[in-house]
Formats: sequence, structure tokens, C-alpha cells
Amino acid sequence: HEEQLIFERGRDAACGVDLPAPDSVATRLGGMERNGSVGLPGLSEPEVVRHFVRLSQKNYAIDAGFYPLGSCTMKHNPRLNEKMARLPGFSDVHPLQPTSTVPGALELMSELARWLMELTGMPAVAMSPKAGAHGELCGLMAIRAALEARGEAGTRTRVLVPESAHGTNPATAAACGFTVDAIPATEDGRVDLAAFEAKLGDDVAGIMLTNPNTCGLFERDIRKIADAVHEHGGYFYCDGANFNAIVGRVKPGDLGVDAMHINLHKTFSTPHGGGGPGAGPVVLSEALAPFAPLPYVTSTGGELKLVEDEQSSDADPFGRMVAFHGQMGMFVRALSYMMSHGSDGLRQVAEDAVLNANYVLASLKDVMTASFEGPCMHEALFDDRFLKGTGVETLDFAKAMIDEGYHPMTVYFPLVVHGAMLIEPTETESKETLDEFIGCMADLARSAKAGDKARFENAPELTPRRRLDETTAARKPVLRWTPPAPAQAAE
Amino acid sequence: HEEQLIFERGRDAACGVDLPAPDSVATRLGGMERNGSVGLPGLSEPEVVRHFVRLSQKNYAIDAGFYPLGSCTMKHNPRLNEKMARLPGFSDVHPLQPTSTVPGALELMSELARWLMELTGMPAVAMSPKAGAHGELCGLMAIRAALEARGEAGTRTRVLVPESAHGTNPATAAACGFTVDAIPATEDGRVDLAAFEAKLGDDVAGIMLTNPNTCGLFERDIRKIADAVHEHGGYFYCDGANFNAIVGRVKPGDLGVDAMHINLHKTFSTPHGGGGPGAGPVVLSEALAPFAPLPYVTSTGGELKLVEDEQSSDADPFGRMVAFHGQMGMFVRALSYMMSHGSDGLRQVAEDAVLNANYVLASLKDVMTASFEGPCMHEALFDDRFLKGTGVETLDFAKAMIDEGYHPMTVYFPLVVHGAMLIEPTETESKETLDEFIGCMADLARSAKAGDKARFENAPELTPRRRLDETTAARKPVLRWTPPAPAQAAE
Amino acid sequence: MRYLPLTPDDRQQMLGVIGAKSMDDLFVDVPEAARPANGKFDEAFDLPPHQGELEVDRALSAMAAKNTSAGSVPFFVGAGAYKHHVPASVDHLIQRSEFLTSYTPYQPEISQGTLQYLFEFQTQVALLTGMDVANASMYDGSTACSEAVQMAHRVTRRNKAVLSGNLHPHYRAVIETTSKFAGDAVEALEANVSGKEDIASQIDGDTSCVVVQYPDFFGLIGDLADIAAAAHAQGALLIVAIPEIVSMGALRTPGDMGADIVVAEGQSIGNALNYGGPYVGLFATRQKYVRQMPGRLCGETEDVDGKRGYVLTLSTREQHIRREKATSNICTNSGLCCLAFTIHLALLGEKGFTRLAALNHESACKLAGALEAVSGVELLTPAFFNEFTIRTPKPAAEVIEALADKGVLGGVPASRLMPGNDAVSDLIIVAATEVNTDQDRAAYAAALTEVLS
Amino acid sequence: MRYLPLTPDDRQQMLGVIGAKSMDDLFVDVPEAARPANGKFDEAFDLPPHQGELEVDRALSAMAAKNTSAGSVPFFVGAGAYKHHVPASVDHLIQRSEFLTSYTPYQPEISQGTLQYLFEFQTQVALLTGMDVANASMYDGSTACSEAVQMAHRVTRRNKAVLSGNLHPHYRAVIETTSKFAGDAVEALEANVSGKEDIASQIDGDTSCVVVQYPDFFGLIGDLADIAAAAHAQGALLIVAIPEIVSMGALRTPGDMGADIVVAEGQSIGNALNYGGPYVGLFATRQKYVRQMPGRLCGETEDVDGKRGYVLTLSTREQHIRREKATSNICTNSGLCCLAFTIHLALLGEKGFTRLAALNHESACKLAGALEAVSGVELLTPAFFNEFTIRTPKPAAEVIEALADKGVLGGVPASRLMPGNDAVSDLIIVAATEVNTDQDRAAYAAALTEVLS
Repeated sequence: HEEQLIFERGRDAACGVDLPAPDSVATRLGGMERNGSVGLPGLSEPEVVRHFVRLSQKNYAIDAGFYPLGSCTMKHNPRLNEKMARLPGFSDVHPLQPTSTVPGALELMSELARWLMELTGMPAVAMSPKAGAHGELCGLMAIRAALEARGEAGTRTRVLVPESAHGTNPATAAACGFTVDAIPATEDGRVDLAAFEAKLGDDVAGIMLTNPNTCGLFERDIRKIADAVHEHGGYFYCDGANFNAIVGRVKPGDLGVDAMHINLHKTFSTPHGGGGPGAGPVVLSEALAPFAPLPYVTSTGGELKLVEDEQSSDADPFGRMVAFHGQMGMFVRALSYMMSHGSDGLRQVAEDAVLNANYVLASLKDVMTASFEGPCMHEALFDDRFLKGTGVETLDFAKAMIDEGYHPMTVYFPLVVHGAMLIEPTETESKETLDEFIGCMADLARSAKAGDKARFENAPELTPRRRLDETTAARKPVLRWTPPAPAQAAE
Repeated sequence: HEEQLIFERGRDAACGVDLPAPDSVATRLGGMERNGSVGLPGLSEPEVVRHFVRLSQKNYAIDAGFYPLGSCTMKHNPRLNEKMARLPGFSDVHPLQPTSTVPGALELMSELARWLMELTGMPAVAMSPKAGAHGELCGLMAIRAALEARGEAGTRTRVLVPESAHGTNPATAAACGFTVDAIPATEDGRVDLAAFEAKLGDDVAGIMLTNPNTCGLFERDIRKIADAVHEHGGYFYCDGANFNAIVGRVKPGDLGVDAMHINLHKTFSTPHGGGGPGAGPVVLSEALAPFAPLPYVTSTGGELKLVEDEQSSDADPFGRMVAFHGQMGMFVRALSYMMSHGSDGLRQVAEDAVLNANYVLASLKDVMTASFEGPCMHEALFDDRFLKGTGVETLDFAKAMIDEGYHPMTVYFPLVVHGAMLIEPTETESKETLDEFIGCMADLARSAKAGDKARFENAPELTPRRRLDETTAARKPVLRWTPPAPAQAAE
Repeated sequence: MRYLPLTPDDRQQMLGVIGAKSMDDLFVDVPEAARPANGKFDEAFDLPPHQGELEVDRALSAMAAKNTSAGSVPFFVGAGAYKHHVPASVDHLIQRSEFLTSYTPYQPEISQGTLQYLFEFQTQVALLTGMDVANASMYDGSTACSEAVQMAHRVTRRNKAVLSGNLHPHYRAVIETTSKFAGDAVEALEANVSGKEDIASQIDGDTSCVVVQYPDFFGLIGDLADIAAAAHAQGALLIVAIPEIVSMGALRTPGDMGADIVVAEGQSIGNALNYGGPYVGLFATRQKYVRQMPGRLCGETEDVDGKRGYVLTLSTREQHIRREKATSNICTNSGLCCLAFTIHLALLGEKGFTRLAALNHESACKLAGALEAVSGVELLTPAFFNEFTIRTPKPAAEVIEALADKGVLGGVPASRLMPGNDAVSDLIIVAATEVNTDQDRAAYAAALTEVLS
Repeated sequence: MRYLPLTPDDRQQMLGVIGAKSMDDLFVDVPEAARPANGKFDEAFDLPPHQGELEVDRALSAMAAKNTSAGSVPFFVGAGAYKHHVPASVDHLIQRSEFLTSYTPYQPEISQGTLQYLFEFQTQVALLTGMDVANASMYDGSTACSEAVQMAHRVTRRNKAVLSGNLHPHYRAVIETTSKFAGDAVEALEANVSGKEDIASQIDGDTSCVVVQYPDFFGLIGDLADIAAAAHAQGALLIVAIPEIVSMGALRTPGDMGADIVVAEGQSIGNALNYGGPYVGLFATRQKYVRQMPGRLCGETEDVDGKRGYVLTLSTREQHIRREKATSNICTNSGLCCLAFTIHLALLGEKGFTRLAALNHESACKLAGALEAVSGVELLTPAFFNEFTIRTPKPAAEVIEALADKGVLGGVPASRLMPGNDAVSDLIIVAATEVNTDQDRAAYAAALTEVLS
């Protein structure tokens, strides 16, 4: 069955809800009544349910299979967290109802903040950013605000970003008015310390560094880098996307970090939901804490207070990043996750995530090409050298995995190696699953080397759709359904 | 991926729950401690979730596609009903907590009973039967109890059951100590009135009749049959499996019925759940009402009371059919369904169900063979005459439908026609869906007639499993997993 | 109406294809007597019209809010149904459309999901009870027990059942009702909270089976080996009914002690209290009796490609094939409830299930200690799992009501289930599970002290 | 730990394969300064150990129970988030594993489910707003609004935004914050409950865009055609922010009136209040600006077999390709919230959506009538959709607290969002929706009468 669009299936007279007819009250719309129909299709509830159930069946998901997507931390999403987030006391409260009627909401935010600060060893956290990239923006704004307070915002305009960084890092720095200066990587996949030091200067606002980095490696020199940045008057923004590798074992505060966002939808397992919603609280050092944006929750003598405006603030908030207070629904899920694990469980999370990645690395390094020597953190990075001369590209290899029942790893990222394949198993996969996966990858690698190009070029073949024409999609974008022209409709 | 059994996947040390360690309290098990382990496999939560998600993906379901399974009323299952059934006030109350703490539960049962009595035009209802067949048993027990009260239980031992009846009818009569006497059907698919009348006599306890019957037809002579049975001192049990065809339009009480079970999981849409749980309340006539089993809810002056034992009963309950009070969870769903539809919506349910069936019948009668003339009720019955000489059997035809994305219709039932194909579309299918289905059936019929046997013999080909060897399964039943023998385990 | 896809236009078009003028043409066979005057259907039914979700939700939520839910108070009610914590993933998974909205797996090619979990369920039940095989579930524990008696009659070709006096009175009533109409004999002993009863002497050459409960109705546990031997000596079967399946994580299995059929209420694993239903009846027996079992069975087999798969099997026992000669009239199992059972037990596993049992026992031991300490209260159950019986110096029914007024649901007065039996009028059957906290137990003891003072 | 499948045995075996002696070997690159003394990790974190479901459920439920939920009281709070009834099937469907636990659809072959609903979502948003195209959602209405300003700067190559004084103060604050750091200029007018403001005179040749809210912060609705004309005359764009998308079922669309970019808060359709998030930002614009849009876009295309399918497209606008030259740093959309939006709106359809809007307006009209009748209360909003502003003879913040004490959540005091603005200290912004009953409205009027007397 091909699944039509709802617009192709609906009928004017059908409706999937029953609403009472309005009484004939005189309207007060001031003459602004809508002209004509909206154009929405009418469908009964059974049709809507079936449509979306069928659509869902065209998706891959972590609940249904292994999802070793590097840098995305596709771990198990506990259903307890979903249940907790749906408690009416959390889901059915309004951000602007009197704070006297929501003490439990403030308590939840405050308690989550406590966990985040304790786990990162940082003294403050800005809760409102709605996603990782939003958290980066928050961190850089705090840095810029701190520079402004020092009277150096006009002169310190350069931000150092390693070549291997996520695209959000340079994009965020630019959005915050900084210029971006790339730092090269060394042969062993880490920041080139000499190159980095050479770039330091009075115009440097700070550095944005991911740790563990996007090559799946811990930046050995991170303390030195932090100290050097600080010595030169800059700040250290740490991209926390890979916090899952060290949670419960290493406190970023001990590494000299000034700001770090935490993807609740990665490390703390709030579901990815096909692309969101996420949540990106940002922990801040003493130096940056005063500039944290509005709103925030404070505690005085055990009493929690929501500070929503500058007038009520004792600090120097740099402004506001969102309406309301952040991703409450995600906060509940994350706290439920944290409480379930406890500090012992979270440390085990990091250890098992790292163990799983190293197990994959060790088991596949002879059949694929590991990009760097030594143990990795929670991601194993391979490149396409093992495919040399086979005619099989990284993309083909990834697509062939789909026919084997796996979601592909992250490909072509990080940019510092050729044809990158970044595998992040996460801690919620069993050894059995990894063994099956390793077996499959080894088989594919052998197959490629043996010249079975067809297995790769034609892949995937067992999916609801095969490879799609992305070029035409971008060249002549069709971004919405439009009714067929009358002539066609009459056919 | 082949999905292993949990027993093949589990590890001793793994566990999908976290329970606190018991304190060291002295046990009081009186020396009855378990010897040795249970033998259950250990799995983490992510593994369990993935296992059952993957299993679910091997199932067909009404939410995912058309399910024209005759006599099963596979209609849309509204999620509102699921939500209501999970309200803690309904789902988290114990059947034996003081009735003073559950007035809302008694109210719900009483309100559902009121709807059932009003819709059927009957003065009483026994709520506790747990399924349709259980309801049949309840009805026949009530009949037997009434006969006993008349002193005729010993003599009236024969129950008349049409050939076309569901298997549960004769099985129930037998379980209740009656002998079963089959009534033949006429050419037009209904009870042979003459044959029926010839069978009446002093030893007849009653008749069990399905109406609309299993051929999808309304028993035109039902009133005459009821009167004749009554004249001869017997009772009329009506199998209510097909109530969906007449709900809101015809009251069984007006047809002379003495007892009729109602499958809440058919007409009132509580989900089939892969085979249960169902619920089968039984409406009763004045004659049978006093014998309704324990427990039941009565109302005196607006006050509801739960009667659980003979001592407290003003009537003559024939006994008890279940521990506790029946399928409360199903009651909530059914009442939610009824309230949502109202009397107008329920009548429309019946009309649309009948309309959809007749539309299928009219659209396919030229390419398949309709078993009987004239309009049908909510099911369209075909037989295999159109397949004559094609080498394609009804079963093959059904299996070929699977590859087209449909659940097969009911096949080889009722027994009164050869190679029966019983199609029940229900009212929750759209005309578009029916048109697609009709097109597919016509195509299959043409294909069979054109000699494309392979399309049928090899079907299904696109399913998680192809045709299974049921003969060996029955001959050498393997009904549970057993650990592999040590030698194999060592391999 | 939101659930009905046909539009007025659709209906007109379809009537045209059918060749009918109106809907009434399709109901032409309905006798005049069953048609409302002037076709006014609305007047024929004293029922309200359709309502939106919001209105239905409000009305039913208001009804639900009138009930005291188990989770909202210190809760100790058992006697056949138990309050346990069910992991959130269980309810999530059973609501998946592919499980919730599928039919009985008669088409195995597109029902392997249901069939495989039934196979896993059957294996779990066999392991828990210590038996060879189990079926794919029955309506609940009580009907399973009655079906077991019928099965024993078929196996032994006798028709007298002997019931322990400490069998759950509801289970006894269901057996008696079924037997009465089937023409079978039942001999039931008197209830005895001490557990002392001479069943052996009731067994004779006409006896098809002995039915005992384990732990018994009063919570008492005792060795069943002697009863098994006595039954077997007379050619009768031993049927053991388990009201609280969690007990199998701590206790010797009936299979170990010689039971021939074990039935159980499976509600405790995976299923909510639901005011009594739906629940899930477990049914296990020895391999040699498998063809006399009632209910659905799932079996392993292969498909035409040689791949392992599952089918419903031995259906020649069943009503849709055998009609009046079937082993039971049963036609439904408790599908979704056994799925919940299977998932919850899979989550528990060996470690979790045995620990859950230990926690239940611990909770009951602590509670027994707390209640024993209340002046005037006597603990009557020397050996128990998670349920026991106390004697109170006031009538038990009044005590329970008084406790309820204080917000404690303290158990079941035996008199509720055995009305007219004066010997039990001062007995309360008290259950404790892993959900009870120290505060709950303290609240019970305090409230009981007040009530009895 | 229930979520971790590795057993101690597994870990040992795996370390062996890796060639590591212990877990510490894998963390060898962590500097000494970041290792706890003596490797005592537990002491390094002042956090509790792991807990079972039951314990976590209890603790969080207790926290939640301290809050007054909207559904439990007469509820009239709006100002950017609204209490509506969401059909049960919406939450059921968005919890399907395949939606809930999938990633961004970067692998379109196995993500057609997500991609197709995004395409449907984009079409719905375009229809509702009267625009050509929409993106696949933003974080929320406020960030969408700020992104719209940035986009207008790119389109016009200017960098000054003019904001209506009746734009939601939070939206204004987000724009101001973003602009401050990006080095852009913002001119914001004073709030004016009458809606009378001279925006046109603020627009000049440096102005990239004018931002107005519709209905405005005080609930007022008015024609935007003149503002659109004034903006266009200066080469500036008109950005319209819609806080309550349900209004589009009753009101003329911004697209109709000349808007160039329309942003909206989509929470009202399909999504719970969630104390402020997650919500879903809607973003629509004219076809010609599509390559300057921020955020994800889903487009139609074909696969190698010629079958219609969907992909994420125009990603060269985005950060993962363009890095510092991207149109936005955004990397997430509000996926599951836009799925909820799409499903709810599919259920509503034309008939349901317009009726829902009519019911909301009716509810507000009835409430306005009831509150106007309270002595001392002045209704300040002559034309409104489902929200309006009243003036009370006592300070609004005190009135709202006093109402809350009486169990009525009566709206938002304007002073909460505009602290320090004395002109608004006696204004309450009141919202009404389809969930409010006659009783709710009567309770509000009665409580307000008491509070003001």
C-alpha cells in the first residue's frame, strides 16, 4: 500500500472530532472574520489513526533495532520517564499561572539543576535553552556578556574552533557576532596544541571545544588548553554533546570549563522524537554565572523563587532566550532518568558506553580501518581506507547496512578523516547485539573487498523507499502539497 | 533479523527491574522455600522493549489495515476508551475493598447495564460473564434454572441449534448438560421453519439462534420462531455476536428473545487484543431475570448496592460464574464508546455497517459468487463456486489477500455453504478503503479464473513467515521452550 | 460522528450501487413488531445523543474520582487480587496497535508476534508452576479452576470433585455452579483457618480430583505431597489453585509436590486491579494430559521455507471444530493480559522475580509483626507468603469499615466471602506487597489500635 | 541497573578482547586533576544511588501533586500558551516507538514516516497562515519570531527591526537578546492596550522588518493591511506573530493581509501546557524567500524506482553543511510536537478546526459578558478572539493571587510580563477556550466579585 497524503484522502464532510455546535452568541471579531475555507482535509478518527500508524511503520527506531549513530547517543528511552512527564501536575500546568500554585514545578527544576551542577562540578546552570545548539548560543552569549562587563567585547571577537567540531559550533559563534578561527587537528585526532597556542591573543574571546571530541577521543591536553585560554583572558566553552562518555566519572568543572551545554536528549535519554524536541541546559563557571539569562529559579533559605525579569534579579542576566522557562517536559524525563540511575548507575553508563565502543573498535579494526590508535571513548571512528579500490564509498557501505537491519552509523563526519564512519553503540546495547553487529560489519567489509559492488550500489533494497533523488529535491523544492490542477482532478 | 525467544537471549545476571534488597527479616515460610531456580531468563529493560516491539511488528492489526474478518466485528478501537479505562479510579481499585469506597465503580456498572437494557429492550442484564461463550453459558444456565424452578429441568434437555451456528453454541449447550439437535437451513440461508417446528416438543428446553445469523442475514421469521418456542414451553437464546448490525435500530426484546449475550469486544469496540480479554454481559427477559448469577448491582431509591451472595439477594441467582464482578476494564471502555456515539451514533453504526457490507456484496457479486439472494446485514457471504475448476481453494484465495495487504476474511464458516468467505467490513471503514478492497478482490478473482495458480498456491510470500506446517504442530506438539541438551549447548 | 468515515454523499452513492432507495430497504427483513412507530428511532431509545471526547472524559473522570484508588491509601486488600507495581514499559508495549487491535492469531503468517509471545507465556507458566505444559491462558483464576475440574472428569472418566474448605469461596462457587449444570458432584469441606482438614478421607474411587489452594484462602502454606499421594492412590488428580502467582518466586512449586493440574490467577504480574477484571487465568498440567486441556494452545512448527514459526494447535479439542464435543466452550483467551504478564515477567527474570517474592514476604512479615503488636489482635497464620489472617476482638466487617473511614484499606473480612459462617466473623485476611511502605504499615497498626480501643 | 544489559561477565570478556585490564585503562587520557582521590567516584558526587521505578514514581508524583493542574480548576490563563482538549489518539500515536525513538530523518529510506508527516505539517502550517511555504518547525513561537527577524535582515540586507509595543514581552526580549549579540538594532514601541500605535512612522530605509502580534498581547485583533503596505513601501518585511494558532480558524490570515513571514506558537494544537515547554514554533513565508529560511525543510522527490518519497532538503542553508555561514545555528526541530500538531489538526480537519475556533470565541464572548458585569471591572478589548484584557480597581497581581486562593486561575496580570510599567498594573489578560464550562465562568465571576468587594 502506498500511503497517500491526508490532503489526498480527506473529504469535506468528514471529521475526526465531535464538538458541540456553538450557541448563537454575537461575535466580537471586529470584522476580522476569515475569508473562505482553510483548505484542511476532513478525515474520521479511524482514518487518521491508521494513516499515522502506517506512517510510523516506515520508520526505523531505537526501540526496534540497533542505532549506532555516532554523536547522537541513541540510547534506550525508558517509558517510566514518559509516564512521569504526563503527570497532570507537570504536563497540565501553565507557565504563567501564579508561582504559588506550582511549587512542585520549581522544585523539579531546582532538583534537576542540582543534579546537573553536581555531575558537572559547576556552580550554576541556565535551564532555558531548548536544544544543544541553543545551549551553545546561551554559553557564547554569557561569554560575550562577561567580556562586555570587562569592557572587552569590542576587542575580543575571535573564537577558536577545532576543524573537527560540530557545525553548530561555528554557526553559533557567528550568530553571536564572533569570527571563527579554525584550529587544526593532530595526527592522533586531537587539538594541535602548538597551533592552538599560536592562535591565542588579545582578540580571542575563547575556544569552543568538544570533549570527548568528535573523533571519539578524550582531549588529553584539555587542562592545558583551558589554562592557556584563561591565561590569555578568554573563556572555554565545552560542547557537551559527548558527555555520555564521562558522566559520573569526570566533572567538566575539573577540566577548567566555563560553559557547557548538556543535551538532555542524548546523555539523559529524553527521546529524540524524530528530530526533537530536545533540551540544552548550560552549566556555567563562577565567571559566567552572573550573566545567566532569564528566567531562573533561586533558593533562599529553602524557599524557591522564579526570577523572570531583571528588576527581580540580583545578578546581571544577559537577556532572555525563550518565552517561559525551558523544556519542562524534558526536565521531568531527565530527572526521572537520573534518579533511576543514581550516581552509581550514571558512572556505569559512561563506563559501559566506552566499553561498548572500544569493543566494537577492537573487534573491527582488522577488517575496517580505525582512524586513530589507542582506546576511544564512547565512539569508534573508522575511515574509508579499507574500501580503497573496491569502488564502494562510505555512503554505499552505510546504505548496505540498512538491508542488514541496522541504522547506519554517522558518515562523513567528523570532517578530519576521509569517508568517516562514526559508530556510537551506547551503553544500552547488549554484548549479543554488538557481536551480531560486528559479524555483519565484518561480512560487509569482506564483501566489499571481494568485489561484490552490487550489494552496495543497489542498497537499500528492502526498505519502504530506495535511494531518493536529493539533488532534484533541492533544485526544484516541493515543500508542500498543492491541489491538483482542475484538469488533472477530473481524470 | 530472526527474533529469538527470551529464553534463548537471557543471561542469569541481567535484570529489567531494580528492586531494593530485602532486609534480613526472619522468614515465616514454614519450610516451604522453593528448591532451586525457576529457570527464568534475565534481560535488561532495553532488550525486553525491543523484543516485544519487534514481535509486534510481525502482527497485522486493524490500526494498520483493513480486517474484514466475518463474525468478528473488527472495528476501530478508540483510544479515548483506553485512556478512560486507565483512570486510577477504575483501574486501581480492588474488587474486595469496601463497597463504600467504590461508589463510582457501582455507578459505572449500573450505567452500562442501563445502556445495555435500553438498547436491547430487555429488563435485566447479568454483567459478570467474561466473554461471549461465557455469556452463552450464563444464558443457558439461566434457562436451566428457570426450567428447574418449573420442575422441568429433568425433562426438557434438548436444545435446538441451527447448522449455521457458531461452534460455541453447541459446545455451550453441552457444557450445560443439554443435548444438541441441529436445525437445517433453507436455500435462502435461514432457519427452515418447517423443520424447526417439527422438532419442537415437551423435551425442548429452547433454541439458540444467531440473529442476524452467521450467513449475514436477518432471520425473517424470528418472531414466529420465538413465539413457537414459547408456546412449546421453551426459551429463546439469541447469540448476540452480530448485534452490530442492528444496534440502535432493532431491540432484541421486541423479537421475543429471552437471553442474549453481548460481545463488548465486538459491537462496543473493546479491543480484541490478539484474542482477548473480552466481555459478555447477558441481557435477560422477565422470565429469566430472577435467576441471574451473582454478583449484581441493584438500585433502591437511587442508592446502588452490590449483591454478592444468596443471603443478600431477593432473587434466585443460579450461582456464580466468576470470582469478582466481571470485566470492569472492558465495561469502562464500552460505556465510553456508547456515550461517545449516543443513540443516534449507534444507529448510524448499524446502518453504516450494513451499508458497507451490502456495498461490498453488490460490488463483488459479479466476480465472486454470493451465497444468497437479496440484501445482507453487516456481513457479505460468498462461497467458492466462482473458483470452480481454477484449482484455487478458498484458503489459497485468503492467503493471496495477505500479500495484497489485507487480512483475510473468515473462511470455511459458516459451514452451510461450500468454501465460505465471510466478509464483515464494519462501519469504521471508508468508502475509499472499500473501493480499493473491491478492486483488489476483483483482480484476485480474475487472476484465479485466468489460471494464475502460482499467485495463490505460493501465497503469502511477503510475510514474516510463509505457510506453516500445522499438521506436524498438532501431531508432535511442542508447546514450550526447553533448554538445549548439554551436548548441543556446548557447540 | 468522529468514528464513522462515511459522509452523507458516500451513503447516497453506495445505496445507488446497491440499488436501494434508502437505508430502510436494507432492513427490510426486520419484522414490523420490531420497528419503531413512524420510524422514529430516537424516541424508541431513552438514551442521550453522541458526545465529544471532552464531555465523555469529564463524565467518566468524575465517576472514577468517586472511588478510592489503591495507590492513594495504605492498602492491604488481597484474597485473590493483589496490588503490585507494574513497570511503565508493560502498559506502553501492550498498547502498541499491533498487539492491541489484532484478532486471535488464526492467520499465523501475519500473527507471529502474538503467537511467539503466547509460546513464551506458556513456557513461563510451566516454569513457574513446575509443570510440563501450560495453555495460552483462561479468563481468570476462578474459571481456570472450574475448567480444571471439568478436565479432571474427562481424564479420569469420573465426575466427583473434592474441594478443600480453604479454597477461595468464589472459586468454590464457580466450580459448584458449573458442576451443578453439568450434572457433576462436588464435595466441599468446611473452611478452617488452622488449615487442618482431613481431605484424604473424602477421596474415594468416584473422586476425579481434589482441589486445594496454595497458599490457601487464609494465607496459610503447607506441604501438598501427602494430599497428592492420597489422591493418586485413588486414581484421582490433584488440582492446585494459586491465587497469588508471585508466591512461586519463594515457594516450592505444586509440580514439585505432585500436582496434576495447576491453575492460578496471573493478575499480579503485569495487570492492574481493575475492580476484578480483566485478569488472566493460568493453566498448567502434565504432558500426558495435554489433549484433554481446555483453551488455546500455541505450538512451534516450521513454515514452507523451513523457518521456525508458531501456530495455534490441537484445535481439534476446541469448539469451532468439535462443537458439542469440545473440551470446553471457551473461545477467547485473555490475550492482552497474558502479554502484560509475559512482558512483566520477562523484565523481572529470575533475579527480579525471586527478589519480588522476597520483598512481598518481607512486607507481610513486617506487617504481621506490627499487627500482632496491636492489643487484642491475634495472628492465626503461622506460615504464610504475603497474606495472613488475623482475629480481631470486634466483628471483622465493622473493623474494616472503621479502618476505611480512617483512610486505611485493611484487608478483607472473611465474612464477606463466607456469609453465614459464624466461625469466621472475626477474621480479617490481610495482604501485603512490595508497594507497602513502613509508613503504610505504621498507619495500619495505628488505625487498628484506634478502632479496637 | 535495569537499563544496562552488560553483565559483570560480559564486561570482563569484552575487556579481554580490547586488551584492557580494567575500565580505568579506557579512561587513561583523563587528566589527574579530574580523577577522584583514590578512585572513589561515589564520594566525588553528592548524589543518591540508583532507585527502582516504584521509588522514582513516588518521588516525582509527590512533586507533581504540589502543583495545581489546569484541568482541576476554572482556568483562564493564556498570554502565549493555552489549555485545550487534545484527543486521546494524539498522545497514543506520538508514543509509538517508531516516532518517539527515531532520530532526525537523515536516512530517508528508513524515515519516510517522519518525513511524510513533516511534509503534511508544512502544508498545514502554510494553509493556516495563508502563506506559500512553511518549515518543519522551530523550538517555539518566541524563537521562531527571533529567527524571523534574523531572516528579514538577510533578505533585506538591513539590520533594524521595529517591534509593535503589543508584541508579547517575552518575544520582544528574545529578539532583543539575539539582536544585541548579533549587533542588530531593535526599535520597540510602548505597549498600548488600546492597540493604537503609530508603527508606520517608525519604518525607514534602514528598517528590515516590522513585527506585530495578531491577536496582539492584549487579545486585540485589527487589520494589518496598512502596516503591511507601510512596511513594503520602505522595502521592509512584515512579520506577524500568532500566539494562539486556533485563532486561524476564525480570523483572516496574515498571508491575506500582506505578511511576508508568519510565525506562531503551535502549542494549542496537539500539545500540553507542560509549564512552558516543549512547544512547537511555526514558521511560514513566501516562496521567494525560501532559501533564506531557517530550520529544517522536508521536500518531495522520487526514489530510484520512481516512487514518490520525501527527504530533508535545502540543507545547504544549514549549519552542518555551511557552518558559520548557515542561516541559523539551529540543529533540532520540535519533531514530536509537530507530529502531535499534525495529528490533532488532521483529526479536526476543516470542519473541526473552524468549529473549535468558533467555540473558543464563544467561550471568550460569554466570559467577557460575565466579567463585564462584575462591578468595577472594565473590558478593554473591543474585538478579540479567545483572549481579552480587563481593568480591575485593585492591582491586577493581587487580584490574581486572591483568585488563586479561591481556586480560580483567572489570567495573567500584565505587570508580570511588563514589570515597572505602571500603565498596565491594573490589567489582567484573560483567556477562554473550549474547555471552560458555564460553571467555570460563573465561578470566575463570583470569585472576582468577592475579591473586588
